[in-house]
Order: sequence, then C-alpha cells, then structure tokens
Amino acid sequence: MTSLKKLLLGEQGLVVIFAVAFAIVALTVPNFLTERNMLGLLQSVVTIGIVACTMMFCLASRDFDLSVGSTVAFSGMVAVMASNASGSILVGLVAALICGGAVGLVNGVVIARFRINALITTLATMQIVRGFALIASDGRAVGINDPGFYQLALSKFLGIPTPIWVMVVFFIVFGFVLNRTVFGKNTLAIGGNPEASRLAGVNVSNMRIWIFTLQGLVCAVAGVLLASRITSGQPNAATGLELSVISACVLGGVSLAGGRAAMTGVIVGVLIMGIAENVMNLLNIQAFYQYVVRGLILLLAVLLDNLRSAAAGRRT
Amino acid sequence: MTSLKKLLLGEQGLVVIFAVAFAIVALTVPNFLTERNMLGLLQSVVTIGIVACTMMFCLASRDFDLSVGSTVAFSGMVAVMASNASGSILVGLVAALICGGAVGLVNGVVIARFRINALITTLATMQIVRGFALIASDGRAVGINDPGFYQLALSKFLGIPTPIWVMVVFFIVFGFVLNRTVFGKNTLAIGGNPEASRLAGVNVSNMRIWIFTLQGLVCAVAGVLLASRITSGQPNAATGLELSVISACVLGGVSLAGGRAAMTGVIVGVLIMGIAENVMNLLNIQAFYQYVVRGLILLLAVLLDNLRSAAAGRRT
Amino acid sequence: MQDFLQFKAISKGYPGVQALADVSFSVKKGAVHGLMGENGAGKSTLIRVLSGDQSADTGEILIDGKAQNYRSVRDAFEAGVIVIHQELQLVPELTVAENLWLGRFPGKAGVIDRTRLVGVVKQKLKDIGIDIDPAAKVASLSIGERQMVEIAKAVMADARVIALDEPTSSLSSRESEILFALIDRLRAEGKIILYVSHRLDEIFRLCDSLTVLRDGKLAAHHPDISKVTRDQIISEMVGREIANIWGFRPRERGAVRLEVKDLAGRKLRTPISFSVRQGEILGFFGLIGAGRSEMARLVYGADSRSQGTVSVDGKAVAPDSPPQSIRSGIVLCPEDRKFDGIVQGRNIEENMAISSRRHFSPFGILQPKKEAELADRFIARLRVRTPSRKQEIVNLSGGNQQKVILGRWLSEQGVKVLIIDEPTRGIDVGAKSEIYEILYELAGQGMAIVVISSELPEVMGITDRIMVMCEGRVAADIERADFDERRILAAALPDVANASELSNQQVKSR
Amino acid sequence: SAYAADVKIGFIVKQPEEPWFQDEWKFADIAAQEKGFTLVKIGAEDGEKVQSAIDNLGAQGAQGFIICTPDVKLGPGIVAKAAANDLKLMTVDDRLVNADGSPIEDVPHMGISATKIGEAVGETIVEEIKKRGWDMKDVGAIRVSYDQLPTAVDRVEGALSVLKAAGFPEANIFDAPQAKTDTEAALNASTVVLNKNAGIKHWVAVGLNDEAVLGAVRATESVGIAADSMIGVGIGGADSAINEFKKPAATGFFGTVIISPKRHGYETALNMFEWVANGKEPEKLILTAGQVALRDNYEQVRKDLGIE
Ligand SMILES: Nc1ncnc2c1ncn2[C@@H]1O[C@H](COP(=O)(O)OP(=O)(O)OP(=O)(O)O)[C@@H](O)[C@H]1O
Ligand SMILES: Nc1ncnc2c1ncn2[C@@H]1O[C@H](COP(=O)(O)OP(=O)(O)OP(=O)(O)O)[C@@H](O)[C@H]1O
Ligand SMILES: [Mg+2]
Ligand SMILES: [Mg+2]
Repeated sequence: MTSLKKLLLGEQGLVVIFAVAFAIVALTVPNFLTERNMLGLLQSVVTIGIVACTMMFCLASRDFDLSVGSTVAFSGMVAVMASNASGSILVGLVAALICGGAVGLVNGVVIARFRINALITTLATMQIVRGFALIASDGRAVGINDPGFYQLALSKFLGIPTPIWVMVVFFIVFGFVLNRTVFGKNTLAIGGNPEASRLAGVNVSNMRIWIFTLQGLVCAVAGVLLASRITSGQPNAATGLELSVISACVLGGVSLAGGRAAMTGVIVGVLIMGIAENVMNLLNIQAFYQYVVRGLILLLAVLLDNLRSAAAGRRT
Repeated sequence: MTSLKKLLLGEQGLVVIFAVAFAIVALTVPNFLTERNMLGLLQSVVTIGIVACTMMFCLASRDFDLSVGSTVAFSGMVAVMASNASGSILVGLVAALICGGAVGLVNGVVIARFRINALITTLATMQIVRGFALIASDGRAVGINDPGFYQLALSKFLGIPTPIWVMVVFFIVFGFVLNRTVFGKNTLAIGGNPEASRLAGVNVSNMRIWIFTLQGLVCAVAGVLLASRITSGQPNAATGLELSVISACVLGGVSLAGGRAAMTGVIVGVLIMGIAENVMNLLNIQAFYQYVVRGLILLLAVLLDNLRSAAAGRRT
Repeated sequence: MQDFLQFKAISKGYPGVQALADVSFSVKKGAVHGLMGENGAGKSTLIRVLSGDQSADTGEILIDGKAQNYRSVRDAFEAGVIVIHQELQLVPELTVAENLWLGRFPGKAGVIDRTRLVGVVKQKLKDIGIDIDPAAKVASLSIGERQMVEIAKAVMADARVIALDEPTSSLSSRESEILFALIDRLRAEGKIILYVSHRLDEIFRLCDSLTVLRDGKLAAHHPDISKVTRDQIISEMVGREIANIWGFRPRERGAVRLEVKDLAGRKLRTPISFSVRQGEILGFFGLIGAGRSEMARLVYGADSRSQGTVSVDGKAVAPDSPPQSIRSGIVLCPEDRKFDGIVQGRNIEENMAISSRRHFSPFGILQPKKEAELADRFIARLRVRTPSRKQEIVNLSGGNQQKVILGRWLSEQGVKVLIIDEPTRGIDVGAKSEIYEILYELAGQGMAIVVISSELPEVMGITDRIMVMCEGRVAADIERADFDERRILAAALPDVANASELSNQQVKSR
Repeated sequence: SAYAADVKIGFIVKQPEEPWFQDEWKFADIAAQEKGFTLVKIGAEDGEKVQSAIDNLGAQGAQGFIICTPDVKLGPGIVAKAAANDLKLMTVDDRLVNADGSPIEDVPHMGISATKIGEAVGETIVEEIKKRGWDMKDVGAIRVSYDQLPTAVDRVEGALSVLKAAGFPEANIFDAPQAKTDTEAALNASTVVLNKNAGIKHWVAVGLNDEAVLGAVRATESVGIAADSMIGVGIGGADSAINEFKKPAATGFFGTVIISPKRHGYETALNMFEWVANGKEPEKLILTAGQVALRDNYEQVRKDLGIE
C-alpha cells in the first residue's frame, strides 16, 4: 500500500500516472494502440513538442513567451517564400532560421535590456510578427513550388517520419542541456531568484537573450516542418499555439513562478495534450463537448500532480 | 526642465503622457474629437473597461484570469435565454449573475483551496465555459424576444448611453474599494507578500475566492450589456477578451508580480487600447498593418512607463 | 510569580529533520526569556509553533494555565500572542502604517478609517522613539528601518506574549538601544517576552531567564540568568569551550590589492576612495543607512557607477558587471540573504556551485561528481546543519543559509578580494569563531578582505583597520593600534551632541 | 446493403463552432442514418489539425472523407495525406488548389463560389437602393472586412464589384476592419466609419457573414440612423439573421443570402457513401447557388432549400 503511494507520489509520479492512464486508454479505446494511430498521434504533437523544449527554458527562467505561434507561422512563410524565390530549399531553411532567431533576439533584448515585462513584450511581438506574416503573403497561403520540400515531412527513417525523429532529438538535446550543463542550471537559478543569481555571477540579461533567441530558432524549425507537412506557408497557422505549449509545460510540472522544470515532465505534458485530442476524435466526441472535456482533462492532470507535490511536502 | 521631467516621471506620469498623446491625436486626426466619435470610442471599450476593474484585483493579488472572455459570452447567452424563457428581463439578469458568479466561485475555490495554478485553472474553465455556451445554444446565436432588453444598451442619460455610465460607476466603485477599503488593501498585501499577509492573519484563500467570484459577477454584467448591444446572445462573443483586458491593466501599471495597482492607471490603459483601435480605423490603416501598429503601441506604452519607474528608482 | 507560559513536551519533525524533540520549559510573567542555540537548533521552529503558523506534532502550549490549541495565526493573535519572525514579513508596496495594521485594519463596514490608520501609528512610533514616516512605502526603507517597522508591530497589538526572533540581526547599536528600551518598558507592563539571539551581550543585558536548545532538544534551562556565565552558555550551546571568540591573529600586509578611487553611484553621492593590501582585513563600521552596503555593491559592480574606478592588483575592473568582478577576483557576500543571496527552489549543492562550477565544467557540461564533492567538503568545513546536500535551501535555518552563501565564495578560485557584508548576521557563536578562523586563513594566503559589520565588538575584534562611515561618506580611518570604542562611535554618529551621550550608554551596557 | 455497416466516412470542417458547419454535419448525419453507415465528425481549424485528423481517420479504418479545408492551399498536402492513408477524398464549400493557385480537378467538389455569393449580395443591395430611390452619390458603403481570411475578401469584393458596376462611387466605400469575426468587433469598427462620415445619411453594408453585417446595423442604430436609411445584406441565413427578421419592427438588416447546408451536408455524404460502398464515383464538380432571403419571404426560402 505505502509503496504504491510512494510510487504515485514520488518524483516520477506524473510519469506513473500517465503510464496508467495510457494503459487504460489503450485497452478501452478501439483503434488507439495501432501503429498507424501512434504515428499519427506523434506527428500531431510535433509542433507543440518542439516548441515546448525551449518554452520550458523560458518558463523556468521566470519568463513567458506568447509570440511562438506567430513566429512558427512567420518562419514557415519565410521558408516557403525564400525557397520558392531562390529555388533552393536550403536557402529557405536558412532564411527561416534567421527570421525566427531575429524575432527571438528582439524579444530577448527588449525584455532583458529594456526590462519590459515579458508577457507584454511577447504579446506585442505576437501581433507584430503575425502582421508581418500577413503582409508578406497578402493574407493568403503560399504554395510550395519544389516538391522536394514536402520530403522533409514525408520522408521516413526506420519507418518513422522525419518530424518525429526531429522532435525526439530535440527532447534529448534539451533534456541534456537542462540537467547537465551550466546553461541549464543557470536558467533554473535565474528562475529561482534572478537578483541572487546576478550577484552570484550569472550574466542574467545575456542568459535571457539567449533563451529567447533559442526559442525563436526552435520555432523556426517547427515552422519549417509545419510548412512542409501542410505543403504551404500559411499566415494563419499555429494560432493559439502559445497556450497549448504553455499548458503542456505546466502540465509537465514546469513552474510558472520559475525555477522548476524537467524534460520528462514536459514530454508527458505534450503527450497528454496529444492523446486527449486523439482519443476524443477516435471516440467521436461532439465538438462542443470537446471543449469541456479538454478543460476537465487539464484540470484533472494538474490536480493529480498537485496532490503529489502536496504529499511530498514541498514548500511553494 | 527638471520640473517637466518630474511631472513626466512622477506617480502620475502615465496620465500625463496619455494626456499629451491624446492632445496630439485630437489635433492631428480628423473627426477624432467629435462628440459622436468620443461616445463611440467609449462604448467600444465598455466590455474591456468593466472587466478590467476586477482583473486589476486579480492581478494585484498575483493571480491571473483567462476565463473572462468565455464567462462574458456564457453569461450573455444565459441572460438572453433565461429572459426569453421567463419573459422577464430581471430573471435573465439574475440568472446571468448567478452563472457568472458560479464560474468565478469555481475558479476561486479550485485555485485557492486545491492550490492549482491560476493560469491553468482559468485556461481550463475558459474552455469548459465556452463549451457550455456552445452546448446551451447549440452553437447558434440566440435572439432577444423582448425589445425592452435592447434598452439596456440604447437608453441614454444626460445624452450618454447607459453602458458608459455603468462603466464609469464601476471605475469609481472599484477605485474606492482598492484604495479605501480593507478588501483593497488586503488584495494588495496578498500580491505584495503572500507569506507576510498570511502571518499577519489575512485569510488569503478566502480573499482569493472572493476576488474570483467578484470577477465572475462583473463579467456577467459585461456579458449582459454586450448581449443587449448586439441584440442577441452569441456563444462566440468576446474571444480573446482576456488578453486585451490584461494588456490594458498592465499598460496601466498593474504589476503582474502582484502588489501594485491603481484605478487611474487602468482607466488610462483601457483608453489607450480603445483610442489605438479607433484612430487606426479613422486613419484607414490597412488590416494587416494594424497588427503591427497595435503591437508597437503596446511596446511603446510600456517602455515609456518603464523609463518612468526606472527613473523613480524603484527596486523590482 | 506563577509560570505564565508553558511549553509541554513539544516535538516537531520535518522530512529528514527532527527540528524539536520533547522540549518543555516555562516562563514567568513579566520576564524576558532568552532562547539560544546553534544554527538549526530549532529556535525559530519553536517560535513558529508558538505563533500558530506551524503546529507541533505532539505536545502543547499553555498560557495562563490554559491549554492552547489554535489552528491559525489569527487564533494565536486572539490568544494574545504576537511574533516577530526572523525573516522580515512586510509588504513592500504598502506603507508603514498599512503594514502595521495589516490583518486588522481600523474602520467601519470594511471602509478604512484613514485618520486612525496613520494617526495611531504616528503616535506609537513617536512613543517608542522610531523616526519613520508612517506614510512612507516600505519599499523605500532600508533593511534596518524595515526591521524597526517589524518591531513596531509588537507594540501595535496589545499582546500578552511577544516573541522576537533575532530582532537585532540587522540593527546597529543605536537602533538596538531603542529596541532594548522598548523591551524594558514591555517587561515593566508585565508582558512575557521570548527573545532569540546569538549575541550574548544582549542576552545578559536583557534577559531574566534563559533556555538553551541543542539539536532540537532542551540543553539547559536557567530560571535565573545571574547564576550562569558566558562560557557555560557557550559550552551548553556548542558542546565545547571557546576561549576567545575573536581569536585575532596578526599578519604580514603586502602590496595594495584593491584600489578604489572616487567611486560614486546613485545611492552613494559623495565619492569614496580607499585601498586594501594583501593580507589585510579592513572593517567598515557605521550606523544603518551609512552607505556601507551601497559602497560594497558599487565596488562589486552590482549597481552602476556614476564615476570612479576600481582596480585589483593594478588592473581596472569593468564597471557594473558581477561576472566581470568575479573574474577579476572580487566577490561579495550580500547582506540581504533572502533577496540577494539564496536561490530559492534550488538545493544546497546547486547554491554552492553556482559560480565556481565553471572551473570544472568543460564546454559548459556539468560534472555532478565534482559538484557533490565540493558541496560535501564545504558542508563539513562550515558545519552546515542539514540531512543532505540535496536539501532545498529554503528549508535550512537562517544561519545555515548564510553558511551556504559563504561556501559559494570559498569554493570560488582565484579570489583576491572578498567583501563580506554582515558576515555573521544570524550566525551562532561556534560558527562565528569558525568563520573568523577562515577569514584569517584566507587573509594569511594574501587575500584582501573587506568586512562590513554593524557589531562594533566584531569589527574591533577581527580587523586590522576600520573605516567609519557616516551619512554616505568616510568619517574616520583608524588603525588597529588606535582602536577606541568612543572614537569610533563618535565618528559614526552624524551630530556630536548625541554622540557623547550614546557612546556613554554603549559603554555602560557592556 | 449489409455492407453499409462497415462503411465509415469522415467529415472534417474548418470551424466546428459555426452554425453553418453544424448544419452540414446535421444533414450528413441524416444521410448516415438513412444508409446505415458511420459518420465521424472532426473539427480542424488549421493545417496541422487537418493532417492529424486525416491520420486519425486512417487509424479508425475509415474509407473516405469529406473536407471543408481551413485553407485551399493545403490542397497538395491533403491529397497526399489522403493517399497515404488510402482514403477517398471529396471537398465541400472550398475547393483545393495547387501551389500555383489552380484548382485540383481530380478531387470531387461541391460548393459555391465565394465571389458568386458576394455578387448576389451586391445585386440585392443595388436593387433596393433603386427601389428606395436613393442617389448613389449620397450613399455610403461599409465594407466590414476581415482580410486575413481569403474567402472573406472574395465575398466582400464580389459584392462591391456589383455595386461599382452599377455606378456606386468608389470614394463612398469605407473599410471597417474587424479585429475578430464577431458582432462586437464589427460593431466597433463600423461605428468609427459612421462617425467619421457623419454627413452621409444613407448607408449600405456588406461583410463576410451575417454577424459582420449585423455589427454594422447595430452601429447605425447606436448613432441614430433610422432603419429605413440602412441596407445591410448578410451571408449565411442562420439564426443570427432569422432573429433579425423575427424582430417586431424591421431593422437595417435588409436581407441575407442563404446558402443551403442541406445539399452540402446530405448530398456529399451520400455521394461519398455511394463511392465507397458501390464504387460509384461522384461528379467532379457540383456548384450550388445561394438564395436571397428577405424579411417577408425568408420562411419560404428556407423551406425551398430544405432547411427548417
Ligand atoms: N520547512 C522545513 N522543511 C524542512 N526542514 C526544515 C524546515 N524548516 C526548518 N527546518 C529544519 O529544522 C531545523 C531547525 O530550524 P530552525 O529554523 O528552527 O533553526 P534556528 O534555531 O532558528 O536556527 P538559526 O539560528 O540559524 O535561525 C533545521 O535543521 C532546519 O533545516
Ligand atoms: N531600497 C532603497 N531605496 C532607496 N534608498 C535606499 C534603499 N535602500 C537603502 N537606501 C538608502 O541608501 C543609503 C544606504 O543604505 P543602507 O542602509 O543599506 O546602508 P548601510 O550602511 O549598508 O547600512 P546597513 O547595512 O546597516 O543597513 C541610505 O541613505 C538609505 O536610505
Ligand atoms: Mg532561526
Ligand atoms: Mg548594509
């Protein structure tokens, strides 16, 4: 009894709860545990998953980024337009990375140097960047000329589509960065107490600029993959992505008050979001009820996690 | 010189900056300073303005409410449906207040008692409540049967439409509550230092429940007025309201870190938002460029305010 | 007189720590009762249990013979207990008056009576001799002033039992005197005062009786303090004899290490110049608000300089950048532990290694083994009281947090200049002498050390030279040979008339 | 046939909350009940959701699906995804296009051209202006715009092109960009236009849908323009519009172009079923028409279209 409780409420409690929930879903929902559905499920969370990697850093350092959705759309547009114009997919890729990185850099500089609230800054860039995407394309989707571009999303390795591999690589890399590098530790320290970290020799404003720039670059990667998957650059793509990504992170135990984050948690958070959508569609739940169910799942997941930390006696 | 600087960077700096900006706009933008346009402008900010009153409390106590848009839509729907069903506008009003208050109460209880992160809780209720609004109406707009209901929005007093009066009354009442009552001071104390407030015997969790319940009630009022203005209850109304309201508050100097808020600031924030939209339309700025301009104004306003507080030497 | 306040077999455990084990003692009415013990002995925990903030696992508290089983801070307040906690518990955005009334604002139907709000506070502050504007925002006060506001809380409420947890740790002698006078008055009014401190002087000056805690257990109870000696208390606390706390060791002084020229910033307008030699320990003394902390932050680059230069071994240090200062060999232990020192949410190991890990992390990749080694080494050397190096720092007692911050800088390599602001604030006697030993050792290796302290005996006991600051400028620069209490205090006081009177008081009290 | 029970057909729409799509689903459900096949309804608001919706259908073992895509440029991706999952594909409302903008003709489609609907709006307005005897020079037109949505641009431009062709001066057309597609946003944007041009006494309004035009109508009411000085013609014909017609007094909301979700929902579902179950491929292109409904004839029009 107590050992079960310990397992559920321990550090890896969320993972255990998730595993149990997964098993129940797999047994009760028809067509869920098929290879096709699993691959479809994973592909559906690629954008959220990739962006969540850096959002985790952003939140862990007590910041906030609402501009990710716009940046994904914008850099996807840029990738398509640049590769259409130049005839080279590589040029498109590089252009997207430059634009995404630039958005992140601007966010970072404004937030860290001019000390403007991150929520407001990224709310502003969210609109500005969305405006750019719309202006660049005159509000219409831009089709991809070179079919090679589609291969980014369609190609497979060991039977698994490339975007999933990219996501997995990001999970591994950023998990390592968070736990095993000075960068990761400094991020967590800034989130814990920015002023103390600064006095302890952490270059807080540089760190923040880096985190936002990374976020921009990662959004660009997500944007390129998305454009390739939907075979066009769409100025309206990825609206509302920011809230999904932040939800996934918080579900995964990342503290909005900064200083607490774990990659496994974020992965679980991302998967919970994806599975919820997937299962609701498999079960043919009506659109209006999906809203309610989505909200309830969110609540339930955090509630369970909270019980866990309360039992662990953590002081908040 | 220095006295000018003092004026600009003092406590009332935002108000002064706003006054200057207003004067410039009034002189340069044709048709801006007409009675009709002013009334139109004020009417366009009624929803944001009313909801901002309680959002100010919410932010000041270090909380966060994303569910306001859904609550406004839902309670508007309820008001229309209840008054259609009962034939009495009063019944509709009461029903809306009950529903709005209930949403707020649930938010408050979940956040304060179960200690779930406010962002996630209200993100969840935002979806659940929107789902209710859609389910209740089967996703359709519900027309108002009794033309008397329109009078809520159309009637005038001293030449000024009722909704504007309602907003003004809310501004005065909540300004008073914030500065002159135990409730207001306790709110600021909770936001400024929750631990100290708790140790001083402030019932922090009751306060939070009250603040969210009030927020729900106020959303209901906004929802009823909105339904009356658009002569129907629309389940899709007021999407994205939460971000506008929060922006207005932060523009007005309400600190997201809690503990700092002022009614004048919030009023100015609400007006800045309204004027920006109004002027862009008067100047016929293209839709896509409006995104960019909106973002830039937001940035500029916070930047100015930041310079001010930096000059005031405040420690953050 | 009867035993008015009784603790009966109080026990309280945290995960991995038994903070209090079966503690029983009682206090008489109209007595000031001292509570002493090493860092982490359980003093604050006992106070927290008394305040209703935490509930004991077993045992009970009796006031006036009645068992108390309150559930919240409010209940405790109703029962006549008020507690001034070790960490400041103020709301920075509210005014002084509002902070003092917090939790029980005056007024009708929820509307605050503003004349009473300010009026009563003004009167009370005047009564007890604290010169702070009730309408000022707490955020604009210095730490010392904030501490005085905290203390004023005790007088605001008409409590029967008042507990003060290290109230003087951020006060200088002048404010301390105000506090002592206040305590004498409260004692005369028949209140019970529970007084926690690490300063033996104060304990002897104030207390009628004393309890010593050790490892959460009752180590000794002295109903009459005049029957014990200092040395006895020290050995009860730390379990060994400490002959001379200061243990000053003279050293060779070498070439100039730290050179500060015409340094000024926004909060320190008068330019300041001084230099520290290799192996020298320079003390800065002054009253609260004298600007010592501001000076230290400017040297370290924590605040931006408006003018002046800082150089180490003749090489200039870049302005306003702590990382640059660290690389040039200057480090600072800040005075405000909670806001500038510890990183909340992180454990001891991470708090220690935050800066020094760059020396053993190739390409920014961590070496967990080395970090663990480092943490264990300094936990042992500084005697940090903790179940493991993985303990979250916020769960440590105040003094132990201070030790972890010290460990952070002791583990840093190539430190040439160590600036310590209030090095022993909240640290027990045993640990104090250990810290002094470490300072002597470091100085012996050629480090230049700047010690800022508000405790005159400490500055006089351990430094080679003292610079006295007063109202943002240097008022005196005195070599060890010329140390003289009156002279130092006189220099620290802004106006001369007060000076002689207060220094008389000081001498009497010792 | 006995085979019908095994047939599973998906119906993906871009805005599941919109009454229009709710109605399409409702009529498709009727077809499913009649024929006894399973209908899976999925909402997909953007390209990414479309992709996962198709995967999801594939995983469930559906044989085909009907889609109203959030963006026509998603065409090649949808076609590829459908092929990868071995699903038959039909489109409704909006026709898929290639990267170069040309329609993908292989995919069977049923729909109405956005421009055509817009033109119907324009014609109704022009007719009514003439009937009321207004001089076009004295009339202002509110263009409630939501330019980030291509369909919206096509509809509005379609309407305005008819107005202009009838001699409506271009200078009298005023843009009222709505920040969101709800009535409040349209109301706020239109109010500004009205206040800016306080001198103009007669107004007409066009917009993306009924809600947008309703916003313009509410704006005229709030600044005191009489109902008979306003001609607003919406698109859609769902409850928002019907509520207007049901009001005791006529408002400035003159009419709406009803498009029938019945054919779009019922017929497409039926065609897909025939295709899957009996191998009967549907026609490549079926175009339906919108029908103008006014205050006095809307009930009849709805009956004709098989709604009600
Ligand atoms: N919330 C907590 N969780 C875990 N351990 C705790 C917690 N609070 C205190 N402790 C532990 O309980 C013990 C007693 O702490 P306490 O704060 O009472 O010491 P103290 O005597 O006041 O020390 P100091 O002189 O340093 O202030 C310490 O070992 C401390 O680490
Ligand atoms: N947060 C603040 N805002 C504005 N001024 C401040 C602030 N903190 C301190 N000051 C001012 O800076 C000067 C020096 O402050 P401080 O009290 O830290 O000096 P100190 O000599 O280090 O004293 P101590 O360390 O004993 O508190 C004083 O004039 C004080 O009023
Ligand atoms: Mg303590
Ligand atoms: Mg100091």
